[in-house]
This record gives sequence, C-alpha cells and structure tokens, in this order.
Amino acid sequence: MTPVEITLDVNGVARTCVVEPRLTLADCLRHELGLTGTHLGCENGVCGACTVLVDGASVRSCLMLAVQAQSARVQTVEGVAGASGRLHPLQEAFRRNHGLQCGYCTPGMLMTALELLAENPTPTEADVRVAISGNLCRCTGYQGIVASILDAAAELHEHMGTRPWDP
Amino acid sequence: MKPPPFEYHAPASLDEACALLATLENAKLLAGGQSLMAMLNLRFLYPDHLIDINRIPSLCEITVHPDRLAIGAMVRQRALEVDPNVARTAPIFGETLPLIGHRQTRNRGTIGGSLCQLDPAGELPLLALLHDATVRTVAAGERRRTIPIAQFIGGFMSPTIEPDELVVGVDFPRWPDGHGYAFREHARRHGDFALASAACLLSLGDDGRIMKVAIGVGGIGSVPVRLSGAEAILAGSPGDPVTVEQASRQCADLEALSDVHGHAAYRRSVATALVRRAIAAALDRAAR
Amino acid sequence: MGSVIVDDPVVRRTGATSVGSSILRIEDGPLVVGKGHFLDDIAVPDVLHVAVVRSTVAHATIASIDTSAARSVDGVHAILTLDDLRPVLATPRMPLAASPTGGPNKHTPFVLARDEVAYVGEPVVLVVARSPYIAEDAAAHVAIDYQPLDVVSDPRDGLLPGAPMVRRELTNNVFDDQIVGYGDVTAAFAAAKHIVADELFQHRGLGSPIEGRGVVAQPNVTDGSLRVWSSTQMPNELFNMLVETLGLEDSLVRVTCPDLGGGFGTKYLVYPEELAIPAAALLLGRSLKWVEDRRESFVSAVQERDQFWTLEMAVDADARILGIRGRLVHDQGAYVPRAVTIPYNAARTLLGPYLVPAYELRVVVALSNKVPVATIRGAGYPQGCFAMERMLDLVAVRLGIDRVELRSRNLIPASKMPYTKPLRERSGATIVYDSGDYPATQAEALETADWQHFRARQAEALAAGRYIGIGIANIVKGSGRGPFESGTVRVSASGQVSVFTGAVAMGQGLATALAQIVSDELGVAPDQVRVIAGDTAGAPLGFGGFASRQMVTAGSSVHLAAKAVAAKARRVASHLLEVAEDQLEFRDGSVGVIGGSGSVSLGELARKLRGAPGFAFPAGVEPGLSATINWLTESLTYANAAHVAEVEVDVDLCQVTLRRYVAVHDSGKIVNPMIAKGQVIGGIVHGIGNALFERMGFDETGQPLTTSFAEYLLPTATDLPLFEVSFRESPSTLNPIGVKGIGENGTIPVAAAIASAVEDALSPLGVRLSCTPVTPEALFDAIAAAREAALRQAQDGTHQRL
Amino acid sequence: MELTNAFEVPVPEEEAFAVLLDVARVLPCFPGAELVEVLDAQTFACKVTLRLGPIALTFRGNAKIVESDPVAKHARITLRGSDEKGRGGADAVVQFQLHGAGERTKVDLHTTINLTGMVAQYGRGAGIIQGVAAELTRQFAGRLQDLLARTTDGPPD
Repeated sequence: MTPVEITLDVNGVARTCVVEPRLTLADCLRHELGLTGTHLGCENGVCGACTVLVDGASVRSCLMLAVQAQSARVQTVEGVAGASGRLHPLQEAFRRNHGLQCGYCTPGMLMTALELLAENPTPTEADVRVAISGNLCRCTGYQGIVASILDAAAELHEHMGTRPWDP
Repeated sequence: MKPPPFEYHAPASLDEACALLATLENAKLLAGGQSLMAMLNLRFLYPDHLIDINRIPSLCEITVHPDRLAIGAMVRQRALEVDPNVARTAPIFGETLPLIGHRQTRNRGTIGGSLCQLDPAGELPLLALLHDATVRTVAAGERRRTIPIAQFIGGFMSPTIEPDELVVGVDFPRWPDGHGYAFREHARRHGDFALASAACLLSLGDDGRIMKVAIGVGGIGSVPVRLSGAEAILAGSPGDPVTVEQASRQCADLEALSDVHGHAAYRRSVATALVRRAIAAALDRAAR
Repeated sequence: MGSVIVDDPVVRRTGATSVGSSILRIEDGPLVVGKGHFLDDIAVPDVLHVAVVRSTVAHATIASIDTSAARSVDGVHAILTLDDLRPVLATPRMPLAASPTGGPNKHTPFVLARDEVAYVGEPVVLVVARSPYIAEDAAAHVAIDYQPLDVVSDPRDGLLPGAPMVRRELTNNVFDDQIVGYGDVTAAFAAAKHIVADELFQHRGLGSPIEGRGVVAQPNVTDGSLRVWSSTQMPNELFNMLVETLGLEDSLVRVTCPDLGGGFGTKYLVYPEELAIPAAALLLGRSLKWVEDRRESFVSAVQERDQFWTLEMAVDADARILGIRGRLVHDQGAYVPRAVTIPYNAARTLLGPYLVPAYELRVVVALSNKVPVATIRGAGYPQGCFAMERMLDLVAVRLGIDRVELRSRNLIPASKMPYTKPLRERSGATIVYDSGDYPATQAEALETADWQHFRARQAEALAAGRYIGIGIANIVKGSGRGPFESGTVRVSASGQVSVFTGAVAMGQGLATALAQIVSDELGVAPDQVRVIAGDTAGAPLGFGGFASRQMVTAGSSVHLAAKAVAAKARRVASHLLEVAEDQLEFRDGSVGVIGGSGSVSLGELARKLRGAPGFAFPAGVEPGLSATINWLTESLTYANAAHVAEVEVDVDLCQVTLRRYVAVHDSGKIVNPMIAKGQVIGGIVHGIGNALFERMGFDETGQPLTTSFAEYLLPTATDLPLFEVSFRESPSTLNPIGVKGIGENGTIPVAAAIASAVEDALSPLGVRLSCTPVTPEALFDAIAAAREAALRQAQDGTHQRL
Repeated sequence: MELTNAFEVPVPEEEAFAVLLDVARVLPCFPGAELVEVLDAQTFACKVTLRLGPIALTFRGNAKIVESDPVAKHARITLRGSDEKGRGGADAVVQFQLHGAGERTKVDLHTTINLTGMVAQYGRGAGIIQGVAAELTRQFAGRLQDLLARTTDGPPD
C-alpha cells in the first residue's frame, strides 16, 4: 500500500499531495486539501452529498479514489463563487428561495445543478427534479431547492444575452 | 465505511492489464467503480490488488457496423445515453439508459462493469440478453473469446469469465430499421434498483403480423431471463390484446425472489403487467 | 410551472416589524459557499480516530474479547473495553435522561457492553488509531466470542408466558403498563348505535439526518478540563451527563454544538458513544474524534419503531363519537435511555381536535432485542393521529357517511375554545387547547383542494380505468415543551449585540428568528445580531432542540431579555441625554431623541455600564448591558393543522403517486413565514417517507435488514407533487410573543391523509388500509384480500350492506 | 432460515445412523466445507468457503455433536463460525431423524441457518442468500445420500 504523489487542479489551483491508493477523493478533498465543503452522508454512492465535478461531469466523490483524479480538473462548492467572493447566481438563488435549511446536502445540490444548467439553460420543473433525484435532503422536502434552481436558470438565461456570469 | 487496504495498479495498455490479471492473486478490475467502490466502502470485498483500467484508451469506442453495434467495455453509460449513432440504430437504449441509477452514477458507470456485476435488476445485462449480444474478452497470451450473453450469464452476479479474463466489448446485433422497442421498469423511486423490469423488441412482416420478437424480464429472479414461451405465442400473431395477455401471463412460473422490498407473488404480478405494457408499446412503435 | 414556486406570496411577505417578515436567513452565507462548520470539519491538533466495534448478535453473553490481533495492526494507538474505561467512569451505566429522578437504573444502556449484548449494534469496544481507515481495519480483527441467547424480535412475543427475557437482569419484558383515559367507557359502548373495531400496525423508522452523529473530545492535560463537540440536539443534557459519569466539576467541562446536518430526533438522545469517547480521551490524555458512518446509524441511532393497536370506537345514531377504547403495544427496544414519551404522546393526542366523551387506552411498553426506541420528528403524535383518523374513516365507510361530514360533526367548535381535555400533561398541568379554529382550518383545506368537485373527477378517471382518491386528516399539536429555554441578550462595548441560548440550531433558522425578535426590540438589523446557540459556555442552563419548542421557549426568553436590555438602555440614555425615557427611540444601534439629533450608541452605553473606578452608577442600575431570562412554562400551547392528499394508484404495480397535497397550518404568530413554510414542507416529506417508503426491517433473530440508504428509502425530489401550504394565525394566549411550535406539525397528519386517499382510490375494490408504511407489497396483499372477500361475498349471495 | 430435506437410502438405520455421526466424513458433503482438526469426539474445527456472487466468504469455527440418541435415531449437530475478514457469522443447527424400514431408511434432515453481522444485512440480496442456502443444503442432502448409499458397495471411490 505504497503512498502515491498526485497532482490535480482543484477549483483552478494546482494541488499536490501524497495519498494512500485507498483514500477516496472525498476524504482527500476534505482532510488532505482542507476543502471541507464536500460532505459525506452515506459512503456507498446513494445520498449525493459528496457530489463534485470532475472534468465537468458530476460524480460521487466517495466512489472515486483520489489517485484516479491524477491530473483531472476538480470543482467543489468552494470553487463556485468567484475569486472575488461574488456569489454565483445559483448560490444567491438558494438563499433567496430558502433552498437550504441545515445546509449539509447543499454543496452536492449546487454541483449537480451547475452541471444541469451548463447543459440545459431552461430546464422544466420535472427536469430539475430528475437531475437532483440522486441527492437526498431530509430538511427541505426539495421544493425550495427546485425553486432555487429554476430561479437561477431564469436569472442566468436573462443575462445570457448580455454577458454570461463571470466571477 | 472506508475501503480496506490494496495494491493499486493503473495499466496504460490492454496487454499490461492482461499481464497483471494473469499474475496477481485476488485482484479486482476497477472500471466505473459505482458498484465496486460501494462494496469496498461497505467492506464486503477485500481484494489484494485493484487494477484500474480507466486509462486504457482503446476500450471507449462505439462503432456502428451493418449487422451490429460494437460498444467498448469502458464506454460510460452517459455516453451511451446521448450517442446519436446508438439512438439511430438501437433506440431502445434511449428509453433504458435514463432508468439506470442517477446522472452522477451514469457519468462514471460503464457497460462492461455493469455486465460483469450482473446485478439481477441491472438494465444493461437485460438489454444484452434481449439482443442475444456477444461479449468479447481478452486474456494474457493473446487469448480472445466471444461469449454469447446467455452463456456469459452464469448465475447470481456470476459471469462465466475466468479470473484472468478481461471484457473488452459487447456486440449488439442490429434489428431492422423501424422495429418496435420498449423498456419498462418498476422501482420504488426514480433511479432505484428495479423490483421488476420488462423489455421487448419486435419487427412486423408486410402482413402486419409479428415476424420476430424478443422479450426479457429482469429484477425478479437471480438473473435476467428471456421469456421464450411468450415469444413463441406472439410470433406470427397480429399482436391482438388476447394474445398479448396470454404472452404476458408466461411470467407466472418465473423464478422470483422475496426480500424486504417485495415478495415473489408481488414481483411476478408486476412483471406480468410490465411485459404487457412493453409489448403494447413496442407494437405501437412498430406499427407507426 | 416554475414561476408558481418562485413568487409564492407566503414566502415574499414583509411587514412593518422584523417579526412576521420573510427576511432571508443569516445562516445561509457560509453554507452556500461550503464554509459550514460541521462535526467532521472540526480539526483539533494530534487527533486520533475512533472506530466502534458493535455487537453483531441481537442477544448473547460475551465469553471473551480478544484484542491481540487488532492491537498488532500498524497505526493502532489503543483498544478499550468497559473495564479499561472504568477508572474514569463513576458508573458503567448511563444516567436516565429527561427525567427528574435521573441517575442510572437497570434499564439504562451501558457506556460499553461488557457481559451481555441486547441488540445488534450495541457498542462493545473502542479502537483508537492514527486514521479512520486504520481504526476500521483493526476493528475487523477484534474477536468477540458471543454465546447466543434467545431473542425477542417482535415485542408481542416477549409478552407471552415463558418468553425469554430481553436482558438476563430482567424478570419481565414489560417496562410499563398503564391506562390513559377518562369518562365512563363502559356506559358509552353500552349506549352505542354502532361500534367499529380494527387492528392497526404503525412503523416510523429513523430520523436519518444526512449528517450522522459524531463526537470530538479534547482533554486539557494541564488543567484537567474537557472540551467536547457533539452533533447533538441536547448540549446541556450531554454536559450534565459528562459531569455526572466522569465525576468532573462543572467549570471543567464545555460542550459545544457545531453546525448540525439535521437532527429530526436522532440527536435528541445522549448516546453511549458520547460518554465513552470523552472518557477514553481523558484516560489516554489524547484528543479523539469519532464520526458515525451510515451503517452505524442504522444499527445504533434511535428509531421510532413498531406499534400494534387494537381499537374500538362507539358512535351514536348521528355518528357522534361516544367513546374509544383499546390497547397499544409499543416496541421500546432493548434499553430505556430516556423517560418513555412516545406511547403516551400517541395515547393523549389520539383525541386530536375531536370531542371524545369517554376514552380508555391500555398502553403496554414492551422491550425487545432491538435498537432502543426514542422520539423521531412527531414523537408519537403521527401514530395517535393515524389511529383516530383511520377509525373515523372506518365509521364513515361502514355507515355510508361522507368522511368530511363525519369529521365536521365531531370537531371541537371554535365556540368551545379554550377547550380542556380531562388528561394530564407530563408536568401535571391539565391539557388545555388554548386557541385555534379547527372547523375553519379544515374548511380552508377542503376549499383549496377543491374537495367538493373531486367525486366528479374520480368518476371520470375510473371510467378510464384509473384509480384516484382523496383523503383528509386533522391534528392538534402540543408545542413549546417547558420548563424553559435559556435566553441571554448582551451588548458589548463594540456595540455588537449577542444572543446566547441553550436552544440548538439544526437547519430550522433559529438564529434568524431570534435575531428578528431582538431586532424589533433594540433597533439593530437582524444580520447584525450574533446568535450563539448550543454552547454550554454561553448557556450553562438549558435543554435544546426537540418537541417543536424553541420558538415558544427560547423565543419568549430572548424576547423578554431583549426587552430588559432595551429598558436598561433607555433608562441610562435618558440619564445621559437628560431626556425623558418616552422621548427616546431605538434606531441603527443607538438610542436617540425622537425627532432630534441627540443619541448615544448601545456600545457607548455598554462601556458606561462596565463602570469606571470611583465613578458612581445611576441610581438603581446594575452593571453590564445584558439580561438573562429563563421564561418558565408548565403547559403546552396547542397548534393545529388540516391536510388533504390526492393520489393515484396503479393497481397493477401497486404504486401510489401523489397528485396534489394541501396543508393549512395554524401555529399562532409566525416569526418568519418563509422559514415556517420550509418547516411544514420538510415535515410533510418526512411524513410521506413514513406513509409510503421508510421501513426499518428486522428478521426473527433481531438482525437488521435495511442498513443503507439503498434499502431504507427516503423520499426523493421525483416522488413529490407541489405542496400548497397556507397559514392561519390564532396567537397563543400562553406566551408573551403569541407563537406556537411548527417543527413537527407538517409530519403528523401525512400518513393518515395518504392512507385515507389510497383507501378512497381503491374504494371500488373495498380495500381497508390499517398500516404504515403503505408499501407496494402491503397494497398488493390488501387488494388480493379485498378481491377474495368480494368473491366470497358474491359466491354466497349475501349482498346486503352492513 | 428453516430448510427441510428428506431422502431414502438402501441401508439399515443402525448403519446409516453410525455414518451420520462420523462428522469427519459427513462434513465434506456440505459444498465448500473442510475439516480442519478433530478437537474431541464431539467437536470438530472446520472451514466453510462459499460465494455470494462476487463475494467469497470463509467461515471458520466449530461443528459440535450436541445430541445423539441411538434409540430414537435422532442427532443434532451445531455449527458456529465467523468470516475471517469480520464480515459476519453463521450459526447452523443440523438435525437428523431416521425412520428405518428393514433394509431401507428414510432420512429427515432439518437445517436452521442464522446469519449475523454484515452478511445478514444483504437487504436486497436476502432473497439470494435464502436461495444459496437452500441450494447448498439440497446439494448436502444429495451428497449425504450418495455417501450412505456407497457404504454398502464397499470403500468410497
């Protein structure tokens, strides 16, 4: 079980760390790279709280080994707002529509919604519900989350004409 | 729920992977990881070696041939879901793929991994059985095999491949353009493992009668099965409701297991309804 | 469709004062950028990680524990059993929680099991190692030699003569057996025109917050103090238990709640791990961290499991309730960690908003070799509601009366409020429904759901071979469980206004609501108020978050504390500005002359009230600009609600689809409508889990069968309709801010409303539903039974209606 | 799990009963079972390896003859073992009841198997475990029948 040095781009910053091969990507982000925004809710690929983007695709980071992310482009919730700290429309919409209560599932929801809106700028309510059907939430009953994503879609779509959101 | 220790290998070529498989004891292949990583985290599995085949480029192609659709073992389920060639030549994929797990699992899950896991409720093993697909494997020393899917399915989650054999692709024989197709599944929630699933492919003759038909049922027994009795009843018939009903009743004597989500009688009843609906939908599409 | 959700009038309501307005939450800032501070995010230096070795057998004696193999794993620091912990433990057994008597007794759990295990998942050994991975590796090598004993899996089997004991120390598997009731039941049933009887099975499962439990314990070896973080709803109770079982002085212990990833009752109990890990930290002199994984949660976090009801209801010729009697067997599990409340809550609240002249329910609390049972969101109320509403539907079907008409005849009319129920609260106070209009709440729900035109829609669907149905349920919910929740408001010299409370934030927007209350009193913007909840350093006295109590108790205390601070600030400012108190107003963090420019900042007042050597204090003024109030209450204040559910049933697949869901809630004065609506919808979806999906399965040997989120099913976004929620406001007459609780209210009526709707959809088949959850298999069996009954009836030619 | 099997052998009940108590020869009839060591006349250390799909389990533990009544021709053997990787345990009780009729004997086999720990929490796979257990006891009964039948034709092949 010889440790391996890996280098990966996390939220636009090249990060290097030495990991055991069995270390999951989720645990690497949380405990090696100090990005505790990604959360663990089940560790067997069902709850979606650990969802991050790897090379633009949403994945359950508890079902990936950190060594598998070698030279990949990883985006976590800490990388959604702009470097200036300016919130992404999704983050503002979640606050505006009470899209979170305890906030534990929120990072996973945000990353899943980012992938959805990147591919489908004008989703229907049903599209949104299917997209987040792999993310469990026990507090909100999902209605606030669906409203937030639809609100953010409208917001982004409105500005798409003038200038796409830049951080 | 953290994975147990193992030696990690990431071969860059097929030969390197086969060499590792031939020499390492108690080794497991890591493809999409959506089933394997879960079993590692749950500590159901204790492999001594993990061979990660995600960096082997040659296993990711989708090629359309006149008689078949050749799909590399490492093709991600999401790629299958959106590939225009697949949609054109085998439209049943488009109806089936969105039912597999969730977007996050389909982004990583592969067709080869799904076939080797051979989950009783797995949608892709049922689709392969429906098409009489063939599985291509390689092993060290240039050993190559093509295994008919019926023979590939050994038993509960047990494909009949040797420990040193690596699945490299699956060939789905093509059905004539305009064929009828349908995949129907019942799961407790969207994306859950199916309590029962039914799939149907059929093509009509010039007389409007059913010339060729394939029906499969999954999720209720230990392995997916072909409903050959129902196929015989439908073949040559116009697909009238009485015949369709008689065909769907063939589910009554299928092997069905009981667990916390449903007992055998309930599962057979659901399978019967799904077969009826799948045949009707396939007929409707074929007629159009 | 999207716009309907976004521009919801309730969510957008803003009023003159902060209280009553849907201001945006001050908690959200860090949470939407991944800067939350949850238990596992806590990093203390040189921390070691703990894995807990748990019993794999439901009942056995422990012959031996061999830790040699585990100790040899590289990276293991220590392996501890109860014997190892005894030097730092005053008692091997945990004190009884939530009870005036307190102290360990022969029903409370052990800190770690030593001689006998009584449920699968009971903690036995702690493995301490460099990483969670290594701790788990070593845990698999701890060899425990279990000698199996007979198991009681179904609690009813434990009541049979000659049944094996759940624990060897017991002589009886019945923990408690008492009657709840009043009035002359025998006379009521003698006078009855109709009597209906039924047997009901109810199961509620787990709280399943997406963040499990966890503890970090940091001992200070120099001064002997101990800092503990725990993902708990009860910091003060954990503090009290740590002091008692570790024999530490109050001043040496501090318990802090980090951000909680949900509670739902799962974290309402102090667990063995929350004492064992701090004890191990003291013993080893090392900081320890334990983070529960999901499988552990299914075999050790509390569950609110099975109840077996047999009920009879007597009605007169006009279908008015004369009396209810029956028996309830409640599964308590292997131990009794807290005073038992669920079955008694269920027994009392079965009466709901209805007139019930005579009532007698025998409550039997039965032990079993399973995880201990304690309250989950709703705490017995959903079961009481389900029992009553199902019996009312049985009467309606048997007598051919419309279900709404039957309820309207038996609802407590507004004219009789406040209404006294001749039953006693836990505190001894009699139950008084202080305010609310139950018929009007029901009427509003029926109106919104368009109940009256449903029959036409139903007939049209049935003609097309589709089965749709509608159902209703009414509830009353006691809220604001006393005796108090602490509330301190303090202004520092910088002008920062801080609130300290024993209440706990777990996603319900507690900080925002308390900040709104303080804002209206001190003229400071809510997002300028800092709320420190659930830290015993800030609130040495207090209870925590449960039973929909915090707005009533913490809200009242913080309201009164803020008023006291305002009064002091006004008096000192009047002294400084030499202006009469009634000429002053609070604005932008200062006290200023109304219509004038003179003002003094709250910070300046706080600095003045610190005092300066030699300078006199204004007459009759105490030092410091702060106030601590523990507003006391003995009785509950009663909220109410009416829910209407519309469903479609696919009879081939036995699949229930929710088409519409209407909920009308009266929780008195609403502090933040947006947050209140979120609580109701979240509660409803938890109820939908109990109604259709969630089942914690065990086999006959007490082995758990559903130990992952793939087997234990929580509702997901695609299983749900759009929820139509509206509020009525009958202010509470029992507290200074007129509020009532809401956290659990959404959950309570759901199983009853959905069962009623599914039964209505299947009325052509004559199906009777008496169980939760209504799983596909339960529906399949119910439909098969109804078809058989219909066949039998047809065969022997008896067609007359009962 | 309760499993019952029955079969007949062309052997008088005295002889059949003697063979059934010879755990060293009976144990290997259970697929994947191996005798490790004879601890005493009643107790036998053994190892059982079986596959549940992709998962190979190895139970180590003891088989014990807890009851043998030569008159009533009834015997009870308990097996208790746990998986070497800590994935769970298995407790089994195998009861034989013989009904002799001259040269032929009917053997009633009643097996109860209880699983503990992770193996028991296979949830969706519970149906599979019952299926595997039923299949294994069917093969066990079959091989027992061959073993008993063979004793009359001289040494086993």
